[in-house]
Amino acid sequence: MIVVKVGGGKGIDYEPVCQDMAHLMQANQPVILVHGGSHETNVMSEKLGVPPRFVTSVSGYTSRYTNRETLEVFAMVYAGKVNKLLVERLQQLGVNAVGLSGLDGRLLEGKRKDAIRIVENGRKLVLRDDYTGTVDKVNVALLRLLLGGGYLPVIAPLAISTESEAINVDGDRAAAAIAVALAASHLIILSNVPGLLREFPDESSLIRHIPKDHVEEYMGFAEGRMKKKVMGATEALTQGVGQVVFADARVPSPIRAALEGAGTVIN
Amino acid sequence: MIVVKVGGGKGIDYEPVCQDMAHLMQANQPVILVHGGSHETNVMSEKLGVPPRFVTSVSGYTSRYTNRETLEVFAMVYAGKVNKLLVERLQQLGVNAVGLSGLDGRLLEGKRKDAIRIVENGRKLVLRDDYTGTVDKVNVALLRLLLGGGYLPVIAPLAISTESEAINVDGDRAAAAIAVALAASHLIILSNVPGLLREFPDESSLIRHIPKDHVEEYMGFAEGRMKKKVMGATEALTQGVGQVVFADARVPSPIRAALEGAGTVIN
Amino acid sequence: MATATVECPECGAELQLDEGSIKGEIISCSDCGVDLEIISVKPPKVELAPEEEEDWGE
Amino acid sequence: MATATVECPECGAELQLDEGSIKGEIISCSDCGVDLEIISVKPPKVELAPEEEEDWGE
Repeated sequence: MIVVKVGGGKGIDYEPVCQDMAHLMQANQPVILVHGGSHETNVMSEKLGVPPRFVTSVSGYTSRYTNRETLEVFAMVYAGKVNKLLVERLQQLGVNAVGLSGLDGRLLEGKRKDAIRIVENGRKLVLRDDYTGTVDKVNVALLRLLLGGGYLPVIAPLAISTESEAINVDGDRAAAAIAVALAASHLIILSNVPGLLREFPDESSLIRHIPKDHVEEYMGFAEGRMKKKVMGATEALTQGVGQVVFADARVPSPIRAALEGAGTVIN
Repeated sequence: MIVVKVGGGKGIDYEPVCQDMAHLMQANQPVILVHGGSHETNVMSEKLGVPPRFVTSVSGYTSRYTNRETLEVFAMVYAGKVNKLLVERLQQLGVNAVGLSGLDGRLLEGKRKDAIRIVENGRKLVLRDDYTGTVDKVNVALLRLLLGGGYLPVIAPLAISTESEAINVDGDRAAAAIAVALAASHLIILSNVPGLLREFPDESSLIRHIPKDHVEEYMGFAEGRMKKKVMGATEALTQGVGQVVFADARVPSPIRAALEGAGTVIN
Repeated sequence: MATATVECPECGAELQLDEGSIKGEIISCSDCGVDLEIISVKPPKVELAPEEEEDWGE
Repeated sequence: MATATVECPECGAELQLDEGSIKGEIISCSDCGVDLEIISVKPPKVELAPEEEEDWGE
């Protein structure tokens, strides 16, 4: 089983990924897709007069401050627009895709952060009513039920909290949790960079291979959001996922290229 | 099996419906919910500068002109916001809901209208690039797969065309098609009117019962959108659905009230 | 402005397009009565109008 | 404006709230160093700040 996460950043075109999934499906290599949508969500938030607010945690992680209003924009863009247009495109390519969010059948369940600590304009602040959280449980039975029926899950990173509230979760961590739950052979994280770069943003400084026992040492190279991706990878490897690859979503056949080792391979 | 369609018009509060579904679920009476969202879509379209345009067919049916841009707003509101917030609420009430659109797993498949004829300012016009269509096929296997797994499908009236394009379909007709496909005992259509009224909008002129062989005779009482609802009902009855009830979504326990005969019962 | 004339694709009759006709409008041929769709006004062009299909979206 | 003073819920020390402090801000007690959250400025009120939890949303 292969789990692929495609970031929702600017300039990400899902077409090559969809084509690849169709080919892999025909070669009896089902791929579970976890998608993003952050760029679209920013555009939509602006249009709806709910400007996105990104906050940075004390230890440097950035994420979207998701109050209830933002959560609904998130649901519309991720679970509505991006998810269903991906399903539409995959169906056109003969892939029997089923679009889900983590809310559906409690596919992704986690703890909602009651309060988070952020740093803003040099001040340390506590932020409440933030609908973000972790992914602690994956409903593998639902995934197997659909896979068994010949369907291919396409998942929006929206989860359900233990108190059954919709929460915004990190797509990479969600993909990692799914990869672990399915004991996936590969977790492929595609984004608009070729992989982990020694000197960001110099794309020629690509780190080609990281032995899985030394991942922590490479954390230093990870910038901002990339830190979370590497955290997710580390977790997945320690819990049985065969291989993690950070690769480029902008190349033709991005999934197959990653399967053949293009990008930063950790195993 | 009970299939319930709740309209998305103004003033529709889904809370009583969700509560009812939870009770019925506990009484081992699963209810498949098809929801609407037209009011929300109008609000969202305005906000996004894509003002909704309703067109009327030559024979008097009104529907939303859904070009590609409108279709994406439709997908965001129906399959994103309304669908997922319903799933969230149902999960909070202990119902293991799974939200789907008709695109997912080709749950609802139909023909896209390449061109439609409308009447506007007294002119008869042909309208092309309209992403609307019929519901001709229901993927019963997917519904049974999920029901068998203990999940409750909550369905947004977005379907897939034979050419795998996302299309906007009539929620009532979709609910009727699902009821037929599942040989449902009841098809309950809830909206912000008590049922079919002899003299619309006088709510005391409720028609309590219509013998199923005489439905055609009552078409005259149906105004605008209600015409489509009655058409859907007629079709469902002729294809084996036990009973159709047009009832009020605004009363407490709307589904149970309808099951006990409150509204316009056709059998 | 000289009124535009078109030929009915069904029966070949010559038809005048009224002053305010617009693209996409359905007119019927004054001779054979078939429904025609105005494909364009300048240059004037008509085709048989697509079949009437009922039942559409929400 | 007289600076607002509060009592540290952990060690009871008396603390001055700086001029520009705002609701929700985290300050540490000058005596015992525990992290405190400013619940309100007028009237001045602090509580132990919630635990630091890592890893959040996209």
